[in-house]
Order: sequence, then C-alpha cells, then structure tokens
Amino acid sequence: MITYLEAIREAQKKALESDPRVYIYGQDIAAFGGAFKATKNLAATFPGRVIDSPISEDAMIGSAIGAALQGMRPVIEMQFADFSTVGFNQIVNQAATMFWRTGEPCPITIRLPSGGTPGSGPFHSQNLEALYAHYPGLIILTPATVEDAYSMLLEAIALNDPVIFCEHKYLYYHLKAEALPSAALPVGKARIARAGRDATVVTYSAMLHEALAAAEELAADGWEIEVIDLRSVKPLDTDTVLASVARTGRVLAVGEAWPWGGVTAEVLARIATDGFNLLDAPPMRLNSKDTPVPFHPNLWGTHRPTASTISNALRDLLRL
Amino acid sequence: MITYLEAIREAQKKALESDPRVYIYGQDIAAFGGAFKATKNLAATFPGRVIDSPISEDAMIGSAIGAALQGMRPVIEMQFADFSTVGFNQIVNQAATMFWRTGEPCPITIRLPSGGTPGSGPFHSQNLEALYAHYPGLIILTPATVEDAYSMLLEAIALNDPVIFCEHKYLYYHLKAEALPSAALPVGKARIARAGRDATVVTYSAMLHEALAAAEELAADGWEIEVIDLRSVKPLDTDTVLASVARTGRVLAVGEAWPWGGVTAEVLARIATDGFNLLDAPPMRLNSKDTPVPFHPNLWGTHRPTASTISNALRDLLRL
Amino acid sequence: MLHLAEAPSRAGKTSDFPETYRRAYRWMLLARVAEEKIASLFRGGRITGGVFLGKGQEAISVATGLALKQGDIFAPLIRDQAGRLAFGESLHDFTLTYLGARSGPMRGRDGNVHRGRPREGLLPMISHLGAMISVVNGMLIAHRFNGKAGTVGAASLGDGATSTGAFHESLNQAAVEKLPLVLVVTNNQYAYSTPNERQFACSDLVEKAIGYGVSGHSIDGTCLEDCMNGIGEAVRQARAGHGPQLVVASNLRLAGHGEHDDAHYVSTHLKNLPLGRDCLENAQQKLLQNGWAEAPTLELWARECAVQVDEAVAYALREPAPDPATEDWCAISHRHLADGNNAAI
Amino acid sequence: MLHLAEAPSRAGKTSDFPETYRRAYRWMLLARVAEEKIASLFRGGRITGGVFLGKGQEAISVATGLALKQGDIFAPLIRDQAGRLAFGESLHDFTLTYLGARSGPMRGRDGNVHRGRPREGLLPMISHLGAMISVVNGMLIAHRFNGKAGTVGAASLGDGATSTGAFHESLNQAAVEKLPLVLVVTNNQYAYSTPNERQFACSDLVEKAIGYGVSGHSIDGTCLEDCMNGIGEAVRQARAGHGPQLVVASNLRLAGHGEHDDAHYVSTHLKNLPLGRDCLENAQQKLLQNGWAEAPTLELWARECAVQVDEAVAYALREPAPDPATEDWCAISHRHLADGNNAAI
Ligand SMILES: Cc1ncc(C[n+]2csc(CCOP(=O)(O)OP(=O)(O)O)c2C)c(N)n1
Ligand SMILES: Cc1ncc(C[n+]2csc(CCOP(=O)(O)OP(=O)(O)O)c2C)c(N)n1
Ligand SMILES: [Mg+2]
Ligand SMILES: [Mg+2]
Repeated sequence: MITYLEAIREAQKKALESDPRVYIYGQDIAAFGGAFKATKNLAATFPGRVIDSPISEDAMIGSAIGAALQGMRPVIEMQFADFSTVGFNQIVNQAATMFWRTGEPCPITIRLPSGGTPGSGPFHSQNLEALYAHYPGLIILTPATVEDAYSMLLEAIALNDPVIFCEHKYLYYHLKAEALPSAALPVGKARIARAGRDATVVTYSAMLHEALAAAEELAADGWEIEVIDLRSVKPLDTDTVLASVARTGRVLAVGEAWPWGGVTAEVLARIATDGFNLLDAPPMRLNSKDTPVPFHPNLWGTHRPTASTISNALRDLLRL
Repeated sequence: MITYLEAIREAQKKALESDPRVYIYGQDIAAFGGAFKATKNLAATFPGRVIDSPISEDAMIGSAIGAALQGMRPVIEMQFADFSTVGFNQIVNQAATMFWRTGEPCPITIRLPSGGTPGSGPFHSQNLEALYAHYPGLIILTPATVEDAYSMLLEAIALNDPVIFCEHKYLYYHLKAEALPSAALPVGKARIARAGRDATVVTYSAMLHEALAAAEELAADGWEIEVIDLRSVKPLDTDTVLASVARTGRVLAVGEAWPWGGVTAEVLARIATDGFNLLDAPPMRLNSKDTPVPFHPNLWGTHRPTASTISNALRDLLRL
Repeated sequence: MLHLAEAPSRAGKTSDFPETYRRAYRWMLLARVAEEKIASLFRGGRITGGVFLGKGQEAISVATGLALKQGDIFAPLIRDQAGRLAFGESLHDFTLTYLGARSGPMRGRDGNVHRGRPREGLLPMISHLGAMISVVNGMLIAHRFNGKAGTVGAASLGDGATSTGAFHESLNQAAVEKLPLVLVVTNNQYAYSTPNERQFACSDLVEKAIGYGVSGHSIDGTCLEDCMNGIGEAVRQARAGHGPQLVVASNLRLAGHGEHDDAHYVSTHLKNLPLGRDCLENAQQKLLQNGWAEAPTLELWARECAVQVDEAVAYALREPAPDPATEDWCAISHRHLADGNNAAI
Repeated sequence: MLHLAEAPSRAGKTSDFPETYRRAYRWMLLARVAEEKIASLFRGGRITGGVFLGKGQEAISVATGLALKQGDIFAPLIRDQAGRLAFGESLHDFTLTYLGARSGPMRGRDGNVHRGRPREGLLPMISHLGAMISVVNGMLIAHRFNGKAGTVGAASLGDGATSTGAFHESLNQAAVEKLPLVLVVTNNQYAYSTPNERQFACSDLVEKAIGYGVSGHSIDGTCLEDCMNGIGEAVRQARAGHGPQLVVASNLRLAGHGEHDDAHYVSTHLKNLPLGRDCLENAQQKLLQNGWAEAPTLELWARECAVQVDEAVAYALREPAPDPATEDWCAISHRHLADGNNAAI
C-alpha cells in the first residue's frame, strides 16, 4: 500500500532520478525531509539537489524562476499553501507572465500543501486554487487520488509552464492505493470517478471522497450519482463536465474553498453559458462557509462540505 | 465639473475634516500629492495626517491594521493596484481575519488605483477585485461614477470592516459630473444605470460606460437594454440582479478582469442557481482575455471588452 | 486569575532586583509547568492541532513581558508562554485556547498559540512569520496620533523569521518613524530544522541593527539576569524616545519545534555549549546561590504552579466546546453587509 | 547594430584604462542622446505609456554593463539605458519597445523599460521593485548546477527599492548561497518624490552590507572613474567566489521620476552639492583634461550618436504595430493546455 504522501515523494524521487535538471528547494526539506516528510531521504540520495531555503517565500520562488530560465526544473515546496501569499507576487507577476512577455518558458512546479485537517486553523488550511487560477499563465492541478498525486506531479515537473500543484494534506496519510500507476490520464482531462445518470457532482481534491461517499449513500436509495473529478482546475475540462450534464441534466459543484469566485463558481458559469439547455433543474453549488477556516474540529466539520451536506444537497437537487 | 479623481480627493478631504481618526498613508502622497494627485494639497491642509511611506506595501498595510485596532481609520493608497500583491498577505490574512478571530473590528480602507489605460501594460493595469472578494472578511467596492467614487469612499472610511476600494484609473480624468452628490445609495446596493426590458447587462467600474454605450447603440435598433452597475462586488447585490433578469429573461455579465473566477463567473453562478427559471436564454459573459494586460494600445483595445464587443455579444444574446 | 500565595504581579513593579528576579522566575516556572501539562495532554491525544513549547526560552520571554507596562503592546510568538503570563495574560486563556473552549478568547475559531486580546495590548499572532511587527508599529503610530507618549511595543521573532521580507519592511518602517519598537529576536540556532548557516550569513544577527539605523543589544538568552537587564535597557531606550531597539538573545530550544518533533537534528556540540543550558535551571541556581530563595520556597512555588495549572486545565476541560449550530458564521462586523447570497447552501 | 566609426564593443575588452573610459563615455553619451530623443517624442505625443530616463545615472549604469562579460547576467531597472547598451542590448530593442513595434523583443506586449532577452542574460524587469534580484540568484544557482563557474549576475536597484521585502529576502538568499551577485544600489536621494529620510534611517545604505554578511562598496555615482573602479572591483570579487557584493553609488537623478514629472521637489541644496553634478559632463571634462580625447573627437562622437539614434528611431517608426487580429492570445507555452473554454466570447 502506498499513501498519497508517499506518491508525492516517489514522484519527486523519480523526477530527480530521471532528469538532471530537477532540483527541490524549500524549508526544512533536505536532511529533515520536510514538515510532512514529502522529501524524506531524498537529500541523501540526491546530494546537493534537495536544498533547504531560508524563510523567504518571495526569494524562493523568484530564484526558481531564474533557474528555470536557465534550463533547470525547480520544484518548490511551500511549507503550507497558506504561506504562498508571501511569495504571491513572484508567482502571479513574474512566473505567470514570463512566457507571454518573453516567449521563454518558465517550467517551475510549486507544491502547495493545501486544505483543512482538524485543528489546523485559519492559517494552515487554506485552498488557494481559485486565487492562482484567476491569473493568466499558470496551470493549477488538484489531484484527488494517490495515482494522480504521482502521475500529475511527474507531469507537472515535465511541463514547460509554471504549475501550482495543490496537494491536499487531509489525504496525505488517509488515502492509500495498491501501487503506483503505470499509465495516467494527461493533465487537462477530468475523470469520471463514478458513473451515474440521475445527477452529476463536479468536484476535485479531498472533496472527491466526500462526494463519492455521498453518492454511495444515495445509491442505497436507488439514485445513481455521477461524480467527476476535475483533476486540474485550470485548464478546466468543460467538455467532460458538459457531457456528463448532458446525461444527467442535474449538477452540483462542490469545493472546499471559499464560495466567492471559487472553482464552483467557474464551473457553474461554464455550465450556465455552454450547457444551459442540458439542464433539467437549476445547478447547485456547495462550498465552505465564507469565513476563515476554524480551528476547532466541531466548527471545521461544519465549515467545509462533507458527505452528509453533499448528500443533502443532492436530495434537494433531485427533488427540483 | 468635478472629475472622478477629484471626487476621490474631496472624499478624503471630507473624511480628514470630519473625523480626527482618519489619516492617509502611502508612497509620495504627502507634499507630492500622490502619483495621480489624489491627495494633492491634503498634507498641507492636514499637517501630520497625510504621510509618505517607504516602498513597503506589507508594512504599510500591517501598520494600518495596528492603527485601526487602536481606533484610527487609516486610508492606505497603493500607488497602483498591481503592487498590492506584495502587501497581499497582510490584507487577506491579517486584516480580513481580524474581526472573525478576535471580535475586534479592523476599519481600514485600501485604495487600489485599478484597471487598464492605454500603454500602462501588464503591471499597471490589473483588476484585482475577484482576488480579494474570494477571501472572507473583506468588502470590495468598485465605483463606476464620480458620485459613487465620492460617496462610497466616504462610506468605506466610515465602515468598521476592511474595505478594498477599487478605483478605476481610466475614469480618473475622463469621467466628470456636475457636482458632488448629497445623497447616495448605501454600499451593498446595486443600481440600475439604465432601464430596459430586452436584456440585462451586469457590470461595474469602467465597463459600465462601455456597457452604456453598447446599450445606446442597440437602442438605435429598438432594443431596450437594462444596465446594472454592481457598485460593490462583495457584498454582491444578487436581489437587484435577479429582479432585473426576471424582467428581461436575458443576461450578459461584463468585467474588465480576467475570466477565470472573476466577478462575471460569480454573477452567472448566482443567476444560474437562484434565477435559473427566470432565464429565457443561456446567460453570457464577457471578460478580458486570459493573458496579462498588453502594453500596446492596439492589443489593449482588444484585450478588454469594449462597447463594440459588448454590443456584439448582446446581439448574440438577443438572437438566442 | 492567579492565586499564588505571593502572586507575582505586574502592579507594584519594584526596583528591588531580587524581588523582580523572583517574580520572573516564578512566571518562568509557571510557563514551564503549564506547557509540560499541555504536552502531556497532547501525548494523551487530548489536544487538537499543534503544541509549541517555549522550553529553554522562558528567560528572554519573561524578561520581555516583565519589562512592559500596562498600556504597552506585546506581540508574542510561539515560544512566549512566560512572557504572556508576565505581561498579564491569564493562564485560563492558555488552557481554554489549547483545549478549544468556546469561552476562550478565540472561541475555538483559532487555537493553541494563536490567541490574544488586542484591547489589552496582546496581539494574536497570525502564522506568517514577521507579520506582527508592522501591526505593532501601527498601534504605536496610533498612540502617537493620540498623544500617548511613552508607550512601548515589543514583538518577538525567531532567527528564521529574520529572513522574511515582513521583518525587513517593518523594522525599516519603525526606524523611519522612530517608533518605540522593541524587536526581540531569539536566536535559538534553528528555524524548525534549519540551522543558522542556512538562514543568514552575517556573523551575529545583531549586526543587522546598524543597517536599519537602530540600536542593537546582544543578550545571553540562558541567563535571566542578562535578559532582564538587556531587555530592560532596550525598553527604557525605546520609552525614552530613542527609536527602535533590536535585541538578539542567543540560546537553544530545549524541545522540538513542536511536540510532534524530536529535534534529533540539534547538534550535540551546541547542546554542550553554555548556549545549551536551561535558563530555568540557571535561574534556580542563581536564586539559591544568591540567597534570594531557599530550596523549600522553590519547592513550594513548584507545587503552587502545579496546582494552578491543574486548576486551569480542569476549568478549561469543563468549558463547553463551540457549537457549530449556534456559531455566527459571519466574517465581518457589519452583518447587513455580509455576502449572504454567497453562503454555502 | 552599432555603426560607429570606432564602435565601442564588449569584445576585446582591454586593460587599457583610457580606452575603456572612452568606450564607457560613448555608451553614456549614446544613452543620453537616445533618451533625449525618446523624451522629445514623448513630448510630441508619439510615445504611449511612461518614459523614464537615466539622466545623471549613466556612469554607474555603464560601469555595470561594461564590467559584465558575455554569459553574465544583468537585471537592469528603469535608469539603465547606458548599462544595457554596454551589456550588449541593441539600440533597436530600445526604440522598437518604446515605439511599440511588433518586431521588438516584447512584441508590443510590454513597453518602454520593460524589455529584455533572458537568453542573452538580460532580464526584462517586472514593475514590482526588488523582484528581479532573486531571479538573478536563480540563474546563478542554475549556473552552479551546470558547473559554469565565474559567471556574475548584476542587479540594479534604487534607494527606494531597498525598503522592499524582496530586496531583503533576495540579498539574504544570495548571501546564504554565497552567489556571485553584484547588487548595485544607486542612491539618487529620492524614490519618486520621497527623500532618503523618509525611506531609511541608517546613515549610509552601504551599512546594510554587514547585516547580510556581504561586502559593501561605496561609490561616487557622478564620477565615471570611481564607478568603473568600484563596480569593477565588486565584479572581480564576485567572480572570484567571494559572494555577494553590495555596491552603493550616490548621485542625483537629473530628470523627473518619469517625463511626466518636473521634479520640483528635488532640493536645491542637493543640486548644488558635488552629488548634483552631471556624470556625463564630468566624464567629458576628464577626457579633455587627461588628453584622452580632443574636443573635435567629442563632437564627432556626439554627431555619431545622433545619427545612430535617428536611424534606430526611424527604423522603429517604420516597423508595424502589433495586430490584435493575428495576436496569439495564449499565456502558456503548451497551447493544448490553454483554458480555451474560458476565453472571452
Ligand atoms: C512566512 C512563513 N513561512 C513558513 C512558515 C512555517 N514555519 C513556522 S515556524 C517556522 C520556523 C521558525 O523558526 P524561527 O523563526 O527561528 O523561530 P523558532 O521556531 O526557532 O522559535 C517555519 C518555517 C511560517 N510560519 N511563515
Ligand atoms: C513594490 C512597488 N511599489 C511601488 C512601486 C511604484 N514605484 C515605481 S518607481 C518608484 C520609486 C523608486 O525609487 P528608487 O528605488 O529610489 O528608484 P529611482 O526611481 O530613484 O531610480 C515607485 C514607488 C513599484 N514599482 N513597486
Ligand atoms: Mg529559531
Ligand atoms: Mg531613488
């Protein structure tokens, strides 16, 4: 069995092995192996290529951009996604604009340990995919499975464009698979995680598992819910979403991030503009509440969508 | 005649006059009067209360938060909205979370000279309202008229919550009104800028004027287009939008910002979920292109929506 | 809140050094005992989230808290339990927050070290390192506007946090505005696992002072007396209008970065240096050597602290957790401006 | 690109100081003439966007450009026309970008000072001050990985930009990594309208060097010789592996912040100090005094520069503007991953 976190480590190991241009830079990632141990043992195996950085997110990302311009393939680990706000400018204004301004590709991968876990609170729980997706020039990946964590990270490092890799901390240890995948869907393609015909749930990252549990729950009542795992939120695979809505006529978009302008807003806007006539009922969305992410597990469990709020929403949707 | 820029200056003057807790802090805003002269003469009139800051956006905003906690009402001028990315963390993680975490209000106003003008290029043209609206805890204002620039800035300073005040540079000198308003719609209410019955355009800030021009153009063909000026994008006045869509059955959302997760996505998501049955045709949206904002006027004129692309979109919408 | 027989108190600060030293020691002891208790609850699975201890850093922390007066401002970080207590934070705020009680100052919305009471001058840290300093600056700017002279603001920082842009911008801002900021950098040789040599290249962090045009002070963080004198002097200078003061105290963290961390990476060489000594033990020896306290008194104090901590933990354990059903899910103070249509269904 | 009778060139750098000095002077002169031309086109309404001049700063800028070799890296800022030319940027890149030609290096996507050719080691600045330094660091890190020793990276900065967090993080990063970075801070006494005393509180910016553990160099920015020697020394030190070098040159900007600004706020006192002298005039006098060039030669050079500039402007004016219809509106290199469904209709 291999965990989501191990898959991330293995992908980095494979990238370091197979491509001499790859190096990893982040706080406490060398001898210590990272706050989450995502780079455990890599510094020893690849001397000089897994490097501890000072607590300087802006300079960390800036330097990665420079190295990428000289042909390297840096992977930057943010200790938590939340801290990328202090490296924000280099990401959105330097990395994201480089290709468009100069024609030079900027192949950097920024790993953002994202999302809530019980007790992690307002500053260690954030989901920032919508923030980065709003800016032109970035690719935003949100793997929900062990297999995708592995294959999409490898693909991210291989891509010539800057990639924001949103890995979900809640899945790090919880999620396990039998083995690493040998083949994978390419970046940019959504996946039908569960087939159904009565309604579609469009989701990604940790919420996929809540949605699958909700679908399972509704299956007991005879409802067949289709669940789509977006995998990448930019580009967003509208075609796969619309094809599903064409089959089901009903859609619920679910995200763990804040509501205003999040992935669910973008998904619904696309369905409304391009798939309006496919809908048998108003589309719905479910997000976290519009407050900072609370520390206490009681509050946290209510702040974000769960299998139970998703299945409630689905029952409403099916009734419409 | 008073310009949009002068209205901003007058509002700051009035606030300084009437409330001793108000002070203004920003780069080159004291003796020099600001890069755009939005604080011209204010330092002389209010000695010690209009203060030049070092080029330290993070510390500028952090200090405003501290002063607000001690009962002051700081107004922070960013020299350009684009530079708020380096003060981003203090805005979204310190100011925006303060009330929720501690129960203490954080009354700061951050003025963001926003939006494109010919030749201002990728780093002096950005529209960041969606970025800030995504975070809980902030109020985002986007005045489109001289009157709103004045009254909403005064209201922003009076509010107990952090306000991101997106003033549009393209309107600074172009837009004029007869006089400053004596009464005003409160923050949080959208305004029907032009009444119509055939379709609704939902927009804000500089795009309002492009939309009004498009509506005028279509009026020549007998179409009556309703134009809604959102005024504030968070909170977003969904009621006024839905009431209009109920009358017209057709809607086009227009924004100057990038498409992914922008105001137009949020507006369409709300209409789709809450106003689905009001629609006679798929809703549409129009945004800038998904690239950095180009420098050259030729490119810039194509990058953002204009009266002519809006009227084209409206003709499509009316044909649907 | 404190019920010690002879409660150390902020009121009645005295120039009687042994008395102040005793008070400092007792806050340090209380902090140590309280944190050990939380650590044991953590090991027992009773704490959600992280636990970060100030073990080995109590001297510099307490010296900061003690040097401040009512009306001053303090922005503590994760290793400041002693300083918080000395500044006036109640032990109940500590236990209620760690145990996630609704009645704590953060009401379960934030936890562990993320607590404060801004109205009482105690800032609740956000996690982003360096971010609290400019907030202190702003509070001092407000005091200047309001003609409140003589207020001092202290902010804590670690060696690692000196690498943040926020540290730089805010210290420079304070210098330009000549604010009474005391920036207390505790160089415990590591930022999480990262040693000084991967964090900065100057030979001593206090060398940064000159580049900002502020005064610098070097302190032995293992020696309570040195901490009290050094911080005391820095606070006096700031209060007297001599602008920001950069204090650098050296020591070792005698715990993991957090309680999940065994700190195996800490060099034995450093542990064996004077730098690696325990400031609490040092202070205890000093008390005995100088005849400022007798062994039985020290034992009494230890028992008193244990009682205090047990009481505060028991109290917090009885307090109800936050209730999501009655929770007010509104992030702004003007409820009528909440973006209600936008909430999750 | 240059067709001077005796073209100043980067190839064939010589240790013959007068010859190098003459070359430097001619690049300075060419920069001055070229910028004056653009300023006059701006006044005539022929330029869109801002125009930012390096007038008075040519000496420090050219010294930087000249001290670098092929394969080195240069991150210029807004007052670096002279340094760009000396580093090897073609005058056509300058005019094509200012005039918004599609054939310029930025293809009309970005303008004026926002140009560069990363493959040739010339970085195109983004506006956010301080943001280019860490990019240079990264390029140097890549060179280290690739075993390219002896490469130097120079980044320009203003006094105002030293207040940014980006400056701090990147200089510290370079120091920790011991990178061959030469950070050239031109203290022209103002950041836009803001004087030094509102920007920092140390007595001289070079005092910052010690706090980063890097070498510092002070230079008279009005004296070409001092600039050449000082920068030359800093570059040598960096190239020899002695880590980052912080160079601080002092002078005055002899123009507005941009051409829209009359710089009325610049103090007359400062203008009358030696600091306020024009480095180009100084260099010219030196040439004459030392007999390194005769007056007729200077006149010839001036005429040659004017011809060059006129040619480059005329060329750029004939080049077509970008065409939105054929423009490739794709912000990423992998076209198949463009978020097509998301485009404006
Ligand atoms: C901007 C930012 N980046 C990363 C982190 C994650 N982080 C939390 S504590 C820590 C180490 C801090 O070290 P130091 O400043 O020396 O303080 P110490 O823990 O030693 O007291 C890190 C990297 C953070 N909180 N903020
Ligand atoms: C982060 C950031 N904040 C603000 C600005 C706006 N701005 C552009 S140039 C400038 C002044 C720069 O002064 P200085 O660094 O001294 O350089 P100089 O213009 O004197 O050469 C300012 C404030 C910016 N470009 N970046
Ligand atoms: Mg430390
Ligand atoms: Mg300057």
